Amino acid sequence: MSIFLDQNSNIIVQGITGSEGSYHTARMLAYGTHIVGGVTPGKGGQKSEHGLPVFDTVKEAVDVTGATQTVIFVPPPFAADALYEAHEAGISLAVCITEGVPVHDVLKVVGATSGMRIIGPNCPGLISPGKASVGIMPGHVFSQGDVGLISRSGTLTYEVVDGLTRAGLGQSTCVGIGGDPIIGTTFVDCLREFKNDPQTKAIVICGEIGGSDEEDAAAWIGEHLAGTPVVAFVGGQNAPPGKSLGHAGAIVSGAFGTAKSKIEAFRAVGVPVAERPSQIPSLLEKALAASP
Amino acid sequence: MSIFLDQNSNIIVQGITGSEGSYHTARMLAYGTHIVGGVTPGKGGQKSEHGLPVFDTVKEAVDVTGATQTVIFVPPPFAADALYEAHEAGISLAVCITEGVPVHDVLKVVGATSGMRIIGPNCPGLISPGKASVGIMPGHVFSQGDVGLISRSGTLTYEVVDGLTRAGLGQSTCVGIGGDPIIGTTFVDCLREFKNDPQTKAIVICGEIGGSDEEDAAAWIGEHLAGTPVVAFVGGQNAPPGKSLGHAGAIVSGAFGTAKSKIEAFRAVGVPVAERPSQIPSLLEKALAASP
Amino acid sequence: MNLMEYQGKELFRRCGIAVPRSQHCTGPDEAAAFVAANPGEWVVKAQVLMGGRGKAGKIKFASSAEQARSVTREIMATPMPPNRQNPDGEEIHSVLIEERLPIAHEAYCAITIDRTHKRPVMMVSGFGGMDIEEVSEHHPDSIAKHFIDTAAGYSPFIGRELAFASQLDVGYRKAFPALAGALYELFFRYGAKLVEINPLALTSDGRVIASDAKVELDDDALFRTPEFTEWQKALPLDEDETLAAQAGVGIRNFRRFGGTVGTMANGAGLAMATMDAVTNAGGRIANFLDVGGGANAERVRNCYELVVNHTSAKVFFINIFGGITRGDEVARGIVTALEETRARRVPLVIRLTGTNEEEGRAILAAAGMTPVETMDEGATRAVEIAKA
Amino acid sequence: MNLMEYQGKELFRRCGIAVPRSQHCTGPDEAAAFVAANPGEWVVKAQVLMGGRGKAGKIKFASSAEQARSVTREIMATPMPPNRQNPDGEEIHSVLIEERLPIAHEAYCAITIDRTHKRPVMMVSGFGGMDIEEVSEHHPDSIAKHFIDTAAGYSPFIGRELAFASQLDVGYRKAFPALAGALYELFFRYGAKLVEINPLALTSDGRVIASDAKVELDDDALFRTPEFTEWQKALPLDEDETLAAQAGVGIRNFRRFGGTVGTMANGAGLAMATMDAVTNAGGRIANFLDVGGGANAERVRNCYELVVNHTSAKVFFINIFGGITRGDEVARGIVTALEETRARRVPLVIRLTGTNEEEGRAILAAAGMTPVETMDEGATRAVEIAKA
Repeated sequence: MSIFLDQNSNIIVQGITGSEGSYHTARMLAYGTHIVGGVTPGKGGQKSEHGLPVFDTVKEAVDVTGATQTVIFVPPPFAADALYEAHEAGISLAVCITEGVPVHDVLKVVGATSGMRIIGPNCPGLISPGKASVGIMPGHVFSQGDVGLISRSGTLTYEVVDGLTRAGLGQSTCVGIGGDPIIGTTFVDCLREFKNDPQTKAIVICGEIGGSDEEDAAAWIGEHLAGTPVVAFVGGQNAPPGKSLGHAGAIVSGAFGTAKSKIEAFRAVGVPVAERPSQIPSLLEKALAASP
Repeated sequence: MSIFLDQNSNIIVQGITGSEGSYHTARMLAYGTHIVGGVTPGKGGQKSEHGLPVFDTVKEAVDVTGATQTVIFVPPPFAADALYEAHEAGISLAVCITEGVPVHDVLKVVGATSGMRIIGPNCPGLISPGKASVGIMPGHVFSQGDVGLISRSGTLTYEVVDGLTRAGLGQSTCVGIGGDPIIGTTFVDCLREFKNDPQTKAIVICGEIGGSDEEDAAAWIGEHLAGTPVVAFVGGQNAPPGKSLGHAGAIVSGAFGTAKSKIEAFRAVGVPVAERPSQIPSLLEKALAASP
Repeated sequence: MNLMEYQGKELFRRCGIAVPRSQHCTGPDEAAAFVAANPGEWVVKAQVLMGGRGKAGKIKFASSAEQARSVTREIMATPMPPNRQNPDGEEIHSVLIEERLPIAHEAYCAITIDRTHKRPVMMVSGFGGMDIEEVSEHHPDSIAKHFIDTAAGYSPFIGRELAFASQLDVGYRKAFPALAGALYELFFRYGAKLVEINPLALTSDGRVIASDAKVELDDDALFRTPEFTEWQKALPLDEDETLAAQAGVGIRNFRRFGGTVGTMANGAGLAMATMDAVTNAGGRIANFLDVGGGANAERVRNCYELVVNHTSAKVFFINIFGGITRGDEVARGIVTALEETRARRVPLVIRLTGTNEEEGRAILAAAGMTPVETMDEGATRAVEIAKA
Repeated sequence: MNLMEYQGKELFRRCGIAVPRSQHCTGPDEAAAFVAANPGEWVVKAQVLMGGRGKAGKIKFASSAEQARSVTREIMATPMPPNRQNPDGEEIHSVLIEERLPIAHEAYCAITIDRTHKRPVMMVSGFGGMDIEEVSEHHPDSIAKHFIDTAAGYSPFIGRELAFASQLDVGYRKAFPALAGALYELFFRYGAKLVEINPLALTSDGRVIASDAKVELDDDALFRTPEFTEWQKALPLDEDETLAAQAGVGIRNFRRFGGTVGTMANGAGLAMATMDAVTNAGGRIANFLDVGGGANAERVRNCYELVVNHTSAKVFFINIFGGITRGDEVARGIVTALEETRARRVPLVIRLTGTNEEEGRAILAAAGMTPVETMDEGATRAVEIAKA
């Protein structure tokens, strides 16, 4: 098992004939992902350079291929439209790679597409190693195993996974949830899935300063994941403080959002926090050894 | 039993200090309805002329009184606001008496208040005779019994009920669903509830020309209510045809909407259609006698 | 409130929907002056609310000032002939002089409200410029529909899906999603019940232009756009609507039929049932009149005078079942009307029950009137009097 | 994009939010001329993005032209002093001359985006005009919040609930729900990440007026309002932001710290981790630099020059983990940068892995460069070189 994605997931690519879409489709196919077609309005009836059928609309693609998942490579002004289209066509999981989507677009689309899980936007996608990869992650650093990984960052994820793989700690599913203020799927959403996944025996959380997702995740772990080995990392301890205008953000987040707050929240529920990514494998091995 | 409403329903009145709100609150209380308070912004902390507590917000009213239902007597520009407020405060059933609410307001509010049943707008409310009355129906014409009644009209409902009561055919619940193009609760919604209500043994549907609610109801009856005695009436057989602009309405409704289409739809599923309201009681008695 | 083509196109313009260059003219001289100042190929279109202008010869071409003058005079000389939807026909008070487009294709696009889905529905057909109801009947599949989720609103994929599904000519494809979005924006911003473009023209030089505009605004939402009250004044009310407005009831609450039994009831449902009852009793209806909910004494008096003064009624059947309308107020209105009115007297048949019926009956009794018990009884009595 | 007060108030005006009468002036003479032409009681407010103007003496009164001239000169003479949030302080390029309001009460109202609820949150406090963060810390209950359902949007009950819950003075009550609605409309129409009014003044004559305006627009949504590009030009970028923009990366992607180890990585997360690694290895960071996703050769070259020319780096640690960024492109960028640049040379430590890493490494090898294997190794090597 794995979460969200496996070798049987039927996936389409929105924006398959664009340069990024086309390039990464080839890489996903090379990884063995079951891509069944793509969508580019106006190019319906053609074949993509990978030999996949191209459709004018997601609806048509879903009707013909039976796809249930989509990965979106379209420019930022069109990303919300692509998500609405996927939702109306009955897609159950949409991975939005696009960076720079207006935050109000995301707010609205997240609020109006209930029933469809959105991963991202501005995320590297997800991968269930050995089964399928959806997005832009470099497949060769991953290896199949029983560690679930969730990360707000893209490249940092690869860094962490590379370390896990080198240490012989394979992964069940790695989810890059994205770093934007509003994202479709949070740490807690993923933790909930990992809890129910028999393949996943341990979890790594790669957080960042800002927001309160890490604090929420820590609280959820304290309540629902006692006994499961979890290791966390919080990036940005030496990051410059952002210039801020007004105080609303500070009121909303209160004391949350700093590296200190996040690290303390994890430690309070018994989750060891790595000081650098390279420590994660050994901390995880220790946690696995200590677990019943 | 009855549907939507009984003697245990805790109800608040939005607009309780207005002239209509105040007048009809007195009548609902006189009927025995369990009204627990009202809302008029700026008059929180006062008592209504009926001695009921008045609150500034629905949230406060719900927190203090435990109300789960509301009846709305506010002017048309504020009706949607009242419904949103009820929804956010956790109200489960809202009866909107207000006439003249802009149809786009209703479209939006119906689409954005899932989990709350809206009856109306532009409706006379509902009554479970002998238990409670919410709205503006004249209580004395109703009598308790086992006939469920659903009507798009207000005054025509009273006419029909008056006949039923005189014929000794008491009612379980009578719902005035309202005559606007977009309403929160349709014939089919009510039929579904009546089907599950042990008190209701027979059903009367008072339809009107226009729209396709009656045709939808007939189809639902054919599928789910075989064996239950149902009698229908369709008002407006001699009504002047409305002047219409454009063709979109006709395309949407197709051949639906005429009295002929509705009457045929009912007859096709074995539902007798009264030619005038006064025939309803005898048709119903016949149907009851014929049912197993 | 139904808008004239020129008013609808003004809203189109505001929302960024391309329309032909045009000038609204109220007479032949104005038309001639415009074409004299703007030489070219023009179309002159009667400004009326009803459809069927083309068939009725109310759309003509003009390529000179003189021609503009003569076709405008010709168009305005006679009213629009009656048709099934508008049995009265319609006077023509103005024309729209419009750029003659080099049309390559014609499509159809509309948004209205779907009662069953409780959503706006957007409809597109590649068969435009013709009787779309006929298309709908004979080629229902050629009309693509999308029910729009109001929470999500319009998104360009909807326009794309509709364009592909209705097989719009490829020339429409680039412009259509934005145009459909602008139409939805108009629909919501102005609280429309209908917006319709037929035909939506694709010109031979590749422009997509709204060649006609039908817009129906929600009367209940007009208070949000005070400007529309001015527009409304430019729209023709027919005689029944004018009388209804004068009596203080909704313009759709009153309609005359030429029979001898005047009717009035509270609530449209009961008013329709009252007419049905009179018809069933063998009578001929003089009018439809819904006095409305919560009718006060003054409104009742106005309605009394409306029926007595302006219909062919020989008898007046008043059928009130009180809910929000209180029986005592109605009774007081009837008594006051009889006391104050200078209108002719006709026999009254009154049925008064429901809220405050006892008080109402007492007021009527004090004035020497005895109400009937049921609607059927009232209808029968009224028909008897009318035939006497 | 953070707006100046005068720009924020322009948006307030467009959305119908009452603001004081005012004039934006770029110098003492302009200020004097305005007050000369408009006698009365005025407030002169420095136009800067950072807060704390009052405490810094950058808000002063003027009741004559001469006074306006002198206080404007005084205000503009020195920059805003640094504070915790803006350690650099800020130059003052203009002032806003504004009607002096007879303030009876001050409240606080803001809308921002709540990440946890994934909704806009509207916040109101009866304690306005003071350090609201302190209020939030010590009297959290005095700040009422409402998380707005984006499908339903703003509805007036939200403003009423917030006004009652925050115990706003009764004088605000009538105006507040519409004002809050206008603020929400602004928030959505212009794609704001923050709108804040502090103080929201209740005047002694009963008017409710936005006495200050803080608006942060979403950079990602600026393409929808081309006009804002012009506004942006009126806003000061600090030196780091200017350099970042010149290099073609986001203005928040580059920041200098004065250390000796220059860094560059792809992705903010990896860039932050790279800085952490250098710090952990005992080095001092020269800069933060996220080259962005899908970085092409040209961008890499620009970033190389940015760090080498504009920081105090003695060594440059480039840490690339390819996903959407392709290793071969980055390698080509580095090689080209070294070939073409006229910048000073500093030792490079390169870590290059992920997508197309083999091709990248081959390109580097051909240019005589050998990448390190891991981030920690790279950090350690870079710190060694910097300290050598």
